[in-house]
Amino acid sequence: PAYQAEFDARIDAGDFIEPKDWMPEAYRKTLVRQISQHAHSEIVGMLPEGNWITRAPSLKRKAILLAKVQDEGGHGLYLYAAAETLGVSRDELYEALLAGRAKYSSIFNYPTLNWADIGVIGWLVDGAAIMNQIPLCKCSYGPYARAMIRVCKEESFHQRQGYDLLLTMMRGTPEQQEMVQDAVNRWWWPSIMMFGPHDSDSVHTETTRWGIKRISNDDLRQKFVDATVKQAEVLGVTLPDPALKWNEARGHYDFGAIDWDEFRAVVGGHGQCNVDRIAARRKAWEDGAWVREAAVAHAEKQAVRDKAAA
Amino acid sequence: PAYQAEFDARIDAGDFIEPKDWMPEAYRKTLVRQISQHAHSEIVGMLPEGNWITRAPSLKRKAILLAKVQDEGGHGLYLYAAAETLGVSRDELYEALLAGRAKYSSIFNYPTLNWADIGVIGWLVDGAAIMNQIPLCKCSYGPYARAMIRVCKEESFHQRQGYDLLLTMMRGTPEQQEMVQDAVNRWWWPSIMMFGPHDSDSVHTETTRWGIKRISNDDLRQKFVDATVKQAEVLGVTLPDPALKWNEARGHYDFGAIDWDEFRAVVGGHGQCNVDRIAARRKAWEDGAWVREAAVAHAEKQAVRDKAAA
Amino acid sequence: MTQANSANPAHLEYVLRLADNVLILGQRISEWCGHAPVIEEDLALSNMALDLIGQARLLLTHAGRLEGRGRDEDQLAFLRVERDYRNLTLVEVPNQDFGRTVVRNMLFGAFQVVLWERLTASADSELAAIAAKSLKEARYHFSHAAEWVVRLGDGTALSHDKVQAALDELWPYTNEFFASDETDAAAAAAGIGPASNTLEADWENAVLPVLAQATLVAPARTPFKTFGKFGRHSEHMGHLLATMQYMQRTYPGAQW
Amino acid sequence: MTQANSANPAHLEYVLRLADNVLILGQRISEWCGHAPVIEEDLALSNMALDLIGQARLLLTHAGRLEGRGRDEDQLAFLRVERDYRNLTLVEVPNQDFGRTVVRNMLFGAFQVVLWERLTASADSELAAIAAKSLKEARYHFSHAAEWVVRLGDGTALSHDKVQAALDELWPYTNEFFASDETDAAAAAAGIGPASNTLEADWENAVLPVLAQATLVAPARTPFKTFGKFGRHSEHMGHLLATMQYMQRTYPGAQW
Repeated sequence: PAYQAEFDARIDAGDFIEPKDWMPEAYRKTLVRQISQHAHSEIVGMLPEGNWITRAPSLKRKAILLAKVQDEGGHGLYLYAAAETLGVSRDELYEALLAGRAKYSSIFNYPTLNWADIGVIGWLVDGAAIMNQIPLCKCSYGPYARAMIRVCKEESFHQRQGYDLLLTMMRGTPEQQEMVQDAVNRWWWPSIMMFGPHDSDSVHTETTRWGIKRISNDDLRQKFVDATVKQAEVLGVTLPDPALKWNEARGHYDFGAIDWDEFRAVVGGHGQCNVDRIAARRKAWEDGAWVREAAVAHAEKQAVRDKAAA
Repeated sequence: PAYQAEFDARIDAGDFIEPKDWMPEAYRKTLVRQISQHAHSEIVGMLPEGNWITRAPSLKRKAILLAKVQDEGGHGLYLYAAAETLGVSRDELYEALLAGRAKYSSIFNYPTLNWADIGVIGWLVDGAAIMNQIPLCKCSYGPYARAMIRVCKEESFHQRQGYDLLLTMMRGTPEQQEMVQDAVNRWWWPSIMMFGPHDSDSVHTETTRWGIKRISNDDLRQKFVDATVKQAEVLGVTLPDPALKWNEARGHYDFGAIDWDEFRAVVGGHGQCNVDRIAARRKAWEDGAWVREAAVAHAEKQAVRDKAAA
Repeated sequence: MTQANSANPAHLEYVLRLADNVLILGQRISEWCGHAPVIEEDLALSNMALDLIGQARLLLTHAGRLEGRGRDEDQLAFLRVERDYRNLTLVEVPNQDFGRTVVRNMLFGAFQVVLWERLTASADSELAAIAAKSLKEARYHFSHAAEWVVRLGDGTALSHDKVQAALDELWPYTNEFFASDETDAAAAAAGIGPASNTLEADWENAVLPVLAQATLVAPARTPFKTFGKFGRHSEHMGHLLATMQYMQRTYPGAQW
Repeated sequence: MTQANSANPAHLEYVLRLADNVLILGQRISEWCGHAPVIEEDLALSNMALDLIGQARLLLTHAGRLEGRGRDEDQLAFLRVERDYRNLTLVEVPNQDFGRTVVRNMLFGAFQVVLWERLTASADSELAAIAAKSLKEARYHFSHAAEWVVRLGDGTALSHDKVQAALDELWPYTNEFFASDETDAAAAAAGIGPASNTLEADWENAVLPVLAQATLVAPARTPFKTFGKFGRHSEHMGHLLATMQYMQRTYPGAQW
């Protein structure tokens, strides 16, 4: 109770909560869930883009894509480390992912079908992620906020690279332009859905009070749409929503109704790649078991030898 | 001894020995070794050509190649069946192959590197095989002789198809012509080696007395060279042997010295694909173990049910 | 409403879907050649691939005539971009193990039997002739696969679990079998062939008894959706095409 | 004897061998991305692939200038036919398991360290500069791989056996490292770089202590021969190229 009061006061003052600080169990649990989901998303997110590394059409683009996917793995690592400050182990979190008990961003359950998908993921998916994540740079839990600062900086770089890839393709052949339009058609609505349910249907209201979530789903979504429409015009692609239109009165773009049936299907495990993504990660984990065991065994032997030599 | 005399008499008379007939143990063993090696060669021989099925450049050629590789599997089956008439089981023979105890034709330890290899294998490798096998159609062991008649008929068909593939490529682009020449350069000497060591270095002389081997290695090799040189001219390819020249006096083509070091290296397990070929076959066998076990288990359950129903 | 140079684009589209299904499954099955659990299955699977590729040749040739742009079977088979292939997603997913292969062949084989039966009465006489020939082959493919599904389902505990897992993974892809669109409607209206959504009952009548005999449980229908027959494929398709198209892409214009 | 438009064809050939080694190994290693045994290795292997592709870009650009036909790094990387690639066969064989990957990286990494060290003194100043940069990377790649070889060799009984088996399989491919020809001799004579047959002792000095520490047995030399650096590859190369070249072959002339 005294702790609780101090915690509440720090939250209200906008101070960071640090690992050594007392925190309510629900706060801790919420953070573990959110940070680990975020980490899982980075790790699963390596797969759809990784799918194109071996087929990248130029060495420069192959290098950029490799570096990007590597960054995502790195984000996963910082985020697992941030989660570990809350008293859970990375292996335990990761096993929950592999067992299908933990969630990750549904966007990665859509397939990457042509090279332009790599650009569109940078532009729209990373763009939407950044919108979601910038407020987290000021979230109340210190390690998470600091991880997000680094993540956001790198994501912005990825977003620019994705947009640049698309600009190059749009200046290219008609086939290249068609690929970009096709990719935009497939990724637009899933990107819009990344902001989650409408505020009216949204749960987790405590996250707002605790200073974890600072801006509502619908506000972030609107901000994303407003920013993206102009970029689409510059690119010369059509966003696949006939209802998309500037609303002078609101000072925002109106947009069409979201297909929440699709959203629920994918979140519920029935997206096109849900099974494949987890299967790929599980295969990597199981195939690597003997390697991890050997590393432990060697370290133990080495420790014994070092002791004997000392 | 009485049996032996009868056996010898039948061999001398050119009669077939049949499975129910008495035969010397050494004769039986020699046949098991030779027939099973031949069967193994067909089965391993599916791999180098199979390597190109998924990349065949036209649907017609893909169908021809599939049918050909299927025929090879079929030859493997007849030959294992012929060996089984001698009191060994197919599984036992096959396991000797997978364990590296049994041999197969060394020619299949060379890689297939371009599409023309498929034609050249038909033309040269099947061509050499036919030369070796035609005399076996009259060999003293009935089941083997009958299997060989069928095999030779199909192989001749394959040889013509291979030659036709090459003719088509030689009428094509310069790149296609280069591929054919490259394939001929790589397969010519290994094909020549398919006839085995020179007669002066050859063992297994009993096989001649027993009517298994009817023509010597060098005679068969010469026959092959003589037949092939003209076909090469029609194709417009150069056989990679500067010493190759018509010898008016002998009425045959002379040809250069064979690199017996290479021959011994490949027979001894050090060809480019020895390890890969057996590994591929072993993987198929091991991956299929649960399937074979299930088939047996189901058959047993079914037998029990049929009995109960009867 | 028959034969070449049809003015009806749905007719071409309908035939391409039929063609690409057998083309792509033929490609997948041919990957087995030399790698099956027993030599008899090397032969049986090669034979099935041969049948499918034979069907694909007839159908693509027919599609090329309907299209009227002079493309032959190979130009259609090897030189389209991924978006222009119209096969069901089920046929393009990787083979993985033998159990998964026979489950796919059983699910798809039953669909083909039902479809070819109806197509023998097509107003497109060329298609009707192809259907009559293909129906015999499809019946054999279905019964061969069904026998294996029963053997594996009713075999060992391990084989039962493996084949049930394969069924659970592949079943959702059969949703796409029965998804209809304007192409379907137009083809049905013109008597070219049945709309996909009219085939489900017959298909279940073929499949469910096999599952029962195999002691396998048919999964419930889920909202899982794929779009291969509308030209939106899975991530596997691009890799399959990279291999299948390699020679034609690398040596454009060459004759083989 | 330096810089662009060299009249010496051996110079171009020598540089292409260096370039293709890192290009093709970079391609293989990039296949690991997202599939490694621990995330740290996903990162480490991606990083190694990045280094190798970076080296390949410099070397191919240099080769393009030496060739003088206006081909850039991408035309050389993606638009040659298989016969024109000059990489060692070892770098093109499939990754298979992580143990085999680190054994390859160790065997090849040691070779690269020895080679780059010599090449820092190349009469081709561009090549010398690339060598200086690459040497640092190669040292890291070698030590990273060597540490894993030790961990696995001296880990569990299973890991020991797996990594010894990988070593037995891959070791014969190192025969090709030291096979010399006229290109080598000409390059050595011109001071461009060492002949391959002068590198074996230094390579063994790097590799054998790692094997000893890993409790692994160096296989005996056999007559096994491969010819990748002379343009005759293994059956694996065509499949690798089908994937790697797919986009460039399918959309000729496009800029990316």
